[in-house]
Amino acid sequence: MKKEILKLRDFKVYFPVKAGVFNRTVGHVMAVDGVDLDIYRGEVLGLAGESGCGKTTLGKAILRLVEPTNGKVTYVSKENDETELTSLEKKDMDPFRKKLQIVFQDPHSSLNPSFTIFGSLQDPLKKFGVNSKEERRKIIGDLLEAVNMRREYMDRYPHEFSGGQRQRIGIVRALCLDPELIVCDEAVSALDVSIQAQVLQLLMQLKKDNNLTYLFITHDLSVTEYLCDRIAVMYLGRIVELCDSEDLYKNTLHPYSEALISAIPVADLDKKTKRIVLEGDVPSPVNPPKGCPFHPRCPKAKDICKTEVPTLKKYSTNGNEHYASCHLIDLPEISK
Amino acid sequence: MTTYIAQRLFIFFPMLFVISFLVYSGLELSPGDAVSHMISPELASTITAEQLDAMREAYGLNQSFITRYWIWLTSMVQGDMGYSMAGGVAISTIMAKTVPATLELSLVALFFSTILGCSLGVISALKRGSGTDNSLTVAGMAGVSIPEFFFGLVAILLFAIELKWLPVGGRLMPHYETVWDRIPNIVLPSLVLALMMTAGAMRYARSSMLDVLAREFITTARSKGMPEWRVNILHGFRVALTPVVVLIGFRLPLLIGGSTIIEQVYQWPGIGSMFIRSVRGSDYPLVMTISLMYVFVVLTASLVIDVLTALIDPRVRLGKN
Amino acid sequence: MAQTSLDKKFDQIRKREEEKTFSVKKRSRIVSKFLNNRLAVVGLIIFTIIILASLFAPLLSPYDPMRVDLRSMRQAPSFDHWFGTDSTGRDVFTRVLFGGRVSIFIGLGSAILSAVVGIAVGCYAGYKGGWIDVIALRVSEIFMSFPQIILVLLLVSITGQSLFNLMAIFILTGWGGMYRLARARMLSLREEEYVQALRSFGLSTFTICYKHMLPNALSPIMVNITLSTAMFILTEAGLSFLGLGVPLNIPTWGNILNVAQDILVLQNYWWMWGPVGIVISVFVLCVNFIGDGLRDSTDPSQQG
Amino acid sequence: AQPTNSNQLSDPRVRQALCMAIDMKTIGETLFEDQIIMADSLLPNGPMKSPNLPDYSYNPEKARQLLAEANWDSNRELDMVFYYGDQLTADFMAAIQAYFADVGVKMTYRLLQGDVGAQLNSVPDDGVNGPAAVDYDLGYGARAAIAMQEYYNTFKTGLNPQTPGDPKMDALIENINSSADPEVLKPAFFEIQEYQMEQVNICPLYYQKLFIYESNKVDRNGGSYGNAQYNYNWGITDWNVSGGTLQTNTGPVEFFEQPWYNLGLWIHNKVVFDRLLVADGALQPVGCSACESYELSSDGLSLSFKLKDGLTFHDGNDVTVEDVAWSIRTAMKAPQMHALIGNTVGSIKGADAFKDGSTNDVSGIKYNIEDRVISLELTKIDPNILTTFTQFAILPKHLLGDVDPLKFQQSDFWQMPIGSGAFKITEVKMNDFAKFEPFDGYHGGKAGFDIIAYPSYDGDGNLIKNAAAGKMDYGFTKNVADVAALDGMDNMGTKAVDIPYTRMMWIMQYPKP
Amino acid sequence: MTDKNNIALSVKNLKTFFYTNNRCNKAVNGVSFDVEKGKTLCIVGESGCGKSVTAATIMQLLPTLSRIEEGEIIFRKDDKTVNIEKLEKNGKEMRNIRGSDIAMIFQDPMTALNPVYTVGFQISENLKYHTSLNRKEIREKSISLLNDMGIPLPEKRVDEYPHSYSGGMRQRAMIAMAMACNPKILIADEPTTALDVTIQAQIFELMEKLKEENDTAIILITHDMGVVAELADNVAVMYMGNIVEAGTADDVLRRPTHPYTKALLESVPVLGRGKNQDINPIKGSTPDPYNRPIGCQFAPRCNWQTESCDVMPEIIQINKTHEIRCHKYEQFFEKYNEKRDS
Ligand SMILES: Nc1ncnc2c1ncn2[C@@H]1O[C@H](COP(=O)(O)OP(=O)(O)OP(=O)(O)O)[C@@H](O)[C@H]1O
Ligand SMILES: Nc1ncnc2c1ncn2[C@@H]1O[C@H](COP(=O)(O)OP(=O)(O)OP(=O)(O)O)[C@@H](O)[C@H]1O
Ligand SMILES: [Mg+2]
Ligand SMILES: [Mg+2]
Repeated sequence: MKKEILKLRDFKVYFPVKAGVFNRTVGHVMAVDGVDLDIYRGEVLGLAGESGCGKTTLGKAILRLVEPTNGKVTYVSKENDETELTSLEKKDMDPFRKKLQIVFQDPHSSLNPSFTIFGSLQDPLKKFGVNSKEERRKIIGDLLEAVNMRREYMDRYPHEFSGGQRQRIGIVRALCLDPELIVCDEAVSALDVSIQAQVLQLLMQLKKDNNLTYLFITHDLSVTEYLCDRIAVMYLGRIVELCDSEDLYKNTLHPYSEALISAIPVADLDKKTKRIVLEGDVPSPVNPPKGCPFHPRCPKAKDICKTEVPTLKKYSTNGNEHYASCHLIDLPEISK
Repeated sequence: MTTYIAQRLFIFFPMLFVISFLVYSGLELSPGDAVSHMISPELASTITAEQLDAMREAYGLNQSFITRYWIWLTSMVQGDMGYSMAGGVAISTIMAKTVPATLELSLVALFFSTILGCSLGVISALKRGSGTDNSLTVAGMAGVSIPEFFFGLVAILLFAIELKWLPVGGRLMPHYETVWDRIPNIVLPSLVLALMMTAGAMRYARSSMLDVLAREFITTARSKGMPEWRVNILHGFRVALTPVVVLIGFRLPLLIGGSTIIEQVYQWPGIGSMFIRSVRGSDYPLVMTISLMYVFVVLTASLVIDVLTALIDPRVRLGKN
Repeated sequence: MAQTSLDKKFDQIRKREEEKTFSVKKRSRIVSKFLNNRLAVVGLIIFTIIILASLFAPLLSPYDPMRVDLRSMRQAPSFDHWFGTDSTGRDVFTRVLFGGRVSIFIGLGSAILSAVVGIAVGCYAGYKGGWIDVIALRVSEIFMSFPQIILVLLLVSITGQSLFNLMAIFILTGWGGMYRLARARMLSLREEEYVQALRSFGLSTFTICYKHMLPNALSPIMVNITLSTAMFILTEAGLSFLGLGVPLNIPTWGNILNVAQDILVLQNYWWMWGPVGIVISVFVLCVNFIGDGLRDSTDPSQQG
Repeated sequence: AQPTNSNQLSDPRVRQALCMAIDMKTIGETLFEDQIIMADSLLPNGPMKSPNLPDYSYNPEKARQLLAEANWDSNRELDMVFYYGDQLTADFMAAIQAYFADVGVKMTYRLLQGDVGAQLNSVPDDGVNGPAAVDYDLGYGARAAIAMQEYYNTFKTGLNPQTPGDPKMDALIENINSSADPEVLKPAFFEIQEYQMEQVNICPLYYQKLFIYESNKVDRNGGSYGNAQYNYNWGITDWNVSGGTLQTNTGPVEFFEQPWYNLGLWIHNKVVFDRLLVADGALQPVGCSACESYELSSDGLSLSFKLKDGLTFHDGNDVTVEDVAWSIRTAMKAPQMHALIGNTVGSIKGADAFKDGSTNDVSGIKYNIEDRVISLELTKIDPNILTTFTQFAILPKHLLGDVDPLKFQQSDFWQMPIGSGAFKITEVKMNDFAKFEPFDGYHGGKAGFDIIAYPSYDGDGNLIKNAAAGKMDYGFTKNVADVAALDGMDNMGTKAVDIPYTRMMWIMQYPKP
Repeated sequence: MTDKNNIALSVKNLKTFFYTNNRCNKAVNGVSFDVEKGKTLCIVGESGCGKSVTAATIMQLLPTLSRIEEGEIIFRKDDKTVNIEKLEKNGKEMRNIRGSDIAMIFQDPMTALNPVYTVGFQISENLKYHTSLNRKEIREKSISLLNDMGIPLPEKRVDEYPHSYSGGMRQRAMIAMAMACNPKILIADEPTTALDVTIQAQIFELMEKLKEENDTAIILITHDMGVVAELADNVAVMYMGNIVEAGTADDVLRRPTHPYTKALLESVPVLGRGKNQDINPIKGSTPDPYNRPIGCQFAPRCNWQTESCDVMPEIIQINKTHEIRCHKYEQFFEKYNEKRDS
């Protein structure tokens, strides 16, 4: 039985673009532009898309590291209590911060170079009531061991660690307050391929051990496919396709997803497919194209695509729910 | 670009206003007033209180602070800088005499220090780690470490008094007709000033050049088979120039301020020595005008720098900001 | 190809590497880089010597810096008076030592205090942004709209001369640069992911910015403190030249060097200005070397 | 003796002790290189000097003893101020500090900056009980005078910033101003000197000499040496200057100072303007300059001048008695005015009414343009009236007549003034130099050289720098450090002139504010 | 088939060491390979294994504190051979080769273009130095190059500055610059790592087109096995300064014979294999370059490590095209094939 942990409704994050003599806001970067998304407890939800499509912003805005412009984020607790996070005062967020955590991309900037690992990690614990130093050391030590590192490493400085180790420490930090949902923002993208696999396995292990839910942000669809239960594909701040990870590859509905999949080089000579080469670049999120945001690059675009904005509709493939927003899908829409 | 300039101008004037008010209030707090200062200490006891009061009235010093500030401000806005209190000379006259002197000195020094600084800096960067680099660094560092008045005085002792190659100071002499006549007078002060500035320009040019030389496009240029000079100058220095120009721009006000002491050492009749005199004499109108002029120059210089940077660097010129 | 000196060095290193005889020192990269910078080390040594000499001045010299002995004025250096005596017969060596105390105190003290002010404001404003930042930025702009010496002169004329006033003025004119530096560092650190992580725990602004971010902003500030120290010492000397520095009854390097204004002294009594001039210059030079060394060793983009 | 108020410095014993603590003799021989004269009172040495002055020469034992008697608080730190920025003064202060320390008196010193006048000379509202209007304890300064009375007049009740009013002093001051006859005044001066030195309300330190330096290009042809800060007959038109250019100091900085304030300080005061009378090197009036003749009535209350014929200003306009009369009238109102002139013009009949604006004319000034005669009537005796007219510059009414006397100095005229003296100004680069050329129309003959004046003055380092570089031929300085430097140069020589110029230490006797 | 005449460049036992911080880093430690005309050689390996240094060595673009220690770089041009390592670093001969015979493009097109010159200027520089075209012809050629690269409105774009180009366009401009003088060899150092996959696809399309049209040999440096599979004719797998396995794409991808290659292939998920694919991470991490293992560099992370691995294995030629550096390859090969067969 699938239960939501987080519900996003009409979620928008705009960044003002300032210009002119008085530094007035002349427009907005529509980084996230109307996202409806349910994240289910215990799943791994992949969020894929090209650079700049708003993945990171979405992830951060859920944690309110960036203030969302519009929309609601509702947290559903294990006991099914719903709390709307977006309307909370900053200080009332604290109990929920424990439940939502984030792992970042860059193993170099994700640790404070001036502090030992323990020094970096102890403050959050302190804040959330772990008052004795012994206890804090124990928690951190246990977690380090959980990510296959030595307990003693907590007294070392970040520069003594390799990229993969740092990333594990980043995971320890996310885990230290026993969260329910972790946003992994390109958590493995900066790692060498040989290390990447270690971290991926670690993440899966931890998920099992701790009943975690992941929002797994990446631009690498092969990783998403391997790791995730469901995948959401974003383009210019919107979700264009959302479905079970197997279905995305096997029953691709959106032309963008199709192109994306075909563009990914596969290390398997037997699986060589013809690339679909998209014309041009991703348009600017300040002035997204009218109609379907993807239409200028879409090889299949029709006239309707230039004028009408498609909405995310529900279809069914392989017996699973499959959402996509495209005018050109000839499957029957399933009403809610 | 234009909006950017407009934006800067939009801050510019309120800034001038606030600064003028602060300076005016500050001067108000300092002891005494212009009138009591006009009286030389040795004769002061011979002036009666009535005479002082009459003078205060004549200069409008008996009005309230705000009124005086307002009068000063309005006439300033109308382009009337008012009169120096000490001698009653129109401030515009004083400025007309002193500003060119300082500009002359500063610009010559700026010119030399920039040329020298940039070229030595570039050489130093290209020969990084070599003996040349090290000795240039040490020499440059020494240049900024000697108190400038001390340097100036020793230079006078050496070149003007012992060797008698150059005049001890001053800017003009009655028989000076051509520009050539004036060169001996400017040599020492501008050189001393320039040498002190060179070090800064040099270090900056060096590190900027090193920065640029480590950038990938330098490798690109090499990979195209360009000769070294072209790589270093056309690709390297051209890009390194942007921050150096910024530096020079920031130096200009520094230089104008920094020439104060050198002006004093070399009896150079510039704005710096005038400023010291007016500060010592609590000559409010003059202090106000000169300090605002300094502020104006600094603010304008940074504006000009931004424009210049934009001209040199197309990223800024065409980019939004 | 000809064997260049670089090649020889390479061969040496390679030999060491292959024989595994290189010394692996367990020192932080910054420290070892600094120690590799010969100028900076020499600077640090002389700097320390001068500071210690000033601190222990009473032990090093039997004279009182204020003790006037008119009958033995303007004596050339001798065994009794290493740097000779000045126009009132005071021992120049002693005065240089005692003057160092005040000058260094002013220079270093003002630099550190202005850094403290600049950091306190800059860290918060840089991290938090908002109106505090706008105000602080404008105020610092006001201070930075003046050429430094001009502002100092203006303020000296307003507040009058005293050691305390001078330091206050130096702090007032110096905090702006530090503030901007701290702010700029904070602006870039703010985007670092570890800061975001701390924010995601909802830690207080103070903890994040003063405890976690500040240590990472310190190295450019340290560099700036050394450079400001050098600048303040020179400014103090320049002000005494203009007669606007520390009151004359307190010996400072600037006040002592000021005798060089008198051409007679400049021409005939070199010991009255030469040693102190050299000591100021060398001290400032050393401070600059240290600053440069710190800059190079903390700059991650430079290697060598 | 007892302190008269809460300030211990009001105790005469303390003041005596301070005076005796300083070894001026040693200081004179060392710091001042024997170029000063020990002072025993305010008044310079001369016929007016009393023979019975108390001896305050160096005596540390006595000083300690007096301080002990007066219960001197050895924790008190005296604050000494001074306004000379030269190194010698700073050294002198350091020496005094050391001597004071020797007798157990702490003292610090500071150079006054900014508005010196206000910080030094503000007079308390209550001229008897204070408190003081300024915050120092001791002050180092000088009094120069051309008239002997000037030394004492400021000790009148309510006029002195340091000394509380004293009826006896007031009476003594009255006495020294009561006559123009030196013989009559002599006992009065003796008395006031002795009284003041008993009270030690100032501590005289030394008499300043003036030093005139000349380069070997200058031949003065026997011209006399005198106090170059005033005007006297120095016969400049007869000098020979090889090369034809005389370089000197005291040139203008931003403007030419009007000549009624620092009477002869600036070079232009001496050479550009003419006076009615002329003084000798000792500043005694010795005869006519611009006047053909003059007559002082025997009661000293009326004075008349007849101008020479054919005098012109440098611009060609005639010098008339109207210019003289206008100059005197303007001097009544102009604020920056030397006391000597102020006293004289203030004694003219109708001056008060003219000053307060109730009349437009001064009844005591009568003149006739055709006859070139002007006569002045005084309300009271001015002992120095003739001296005044040896110093009082005649200014051109046709150029300055419209200027508000209160803003006299503000006029554009002072950028390049015009007078009727021996030299006219031909080129001015403010702050660089001013050039003077001989004036054809001068009644005393035409000089054979130009003058170039640089803006340097005694006590600034530029004087010596310029001299060393051959940029100075003639000028004066009061700084003994300069003398040593100048004498050390091959091409320069100096001559010391005794001048009435007393350096002293003021002692604040009012209670602290 | 490797035919002597078809080889554009051969590198033999190349060693390039770095001498920074008073330490010696054997960044490239005995690398040999041949580049064939009109073929793509992919050099693949993890970060820091020496790919870029190899490329820089071929171009003689090494920084000051580094040196070619040993080995040969033989460039064949119209029957003549040039030993590049013998040429003076920035001498005339080397410069004549750079940009005209061997051209290079870099990973980050943002930083590889000089921001203060127009794209046209930067392309024309190349033509100016290596051809005898006059100004007008140079400009026409620049425009036509941009046009070939698929940049819209080349007449206008040629006068624009790099910052007004998007990332993909910049990389095209870089390629235009590199291709300006029809080089025999194009070295592409991770040309698409900084770009999005959709843009990467565009660039690959372009590179394949150019290769076919001009018969250019391409050395493509990458760390992505997927890219290898897409583009490579020949592959060299590098690890810590050595080539551990080399051969045709078929050899290496279908029959990986070195434990490292195999592990690398198994450690990344492959798109389309779904959730149930096996991925096996390689244990440990790449060693510190200053503290390298003594013998086989991969030994400490290798499941097949034995004592013999303390000696650096020699290159073993398995067949004409396929060679590896491993002591245990026979056992490994057997086991692997067993698994395959079963
Ligand atoms: N603080 C900000 N201010 C203004 N614009 C921003 C800000 N943060 C992000 N953006 C813009 O919002 C858009 C989405 O950015 P975001 O970082 O979410 O993309 P992303 O999908 O995570 O990309 P990447 O794969 O490169 O990490 C981009 O156009 C970016 O320029
Ligand atoms: N300029 C340099 N100075 C010092 N060492 C260097 C320099 N460039 C590379 N190295 C060293 O040489 C080794 C190989 O680096 P190289 O850049 O060739 O790796 P790479 O395979 O290109 O890695 P990446 O995939 O990260 O680009 C590394 O250990 C690196 O530290
Ligand atoms: Mg992102
Ligand atoms: Mg690389």
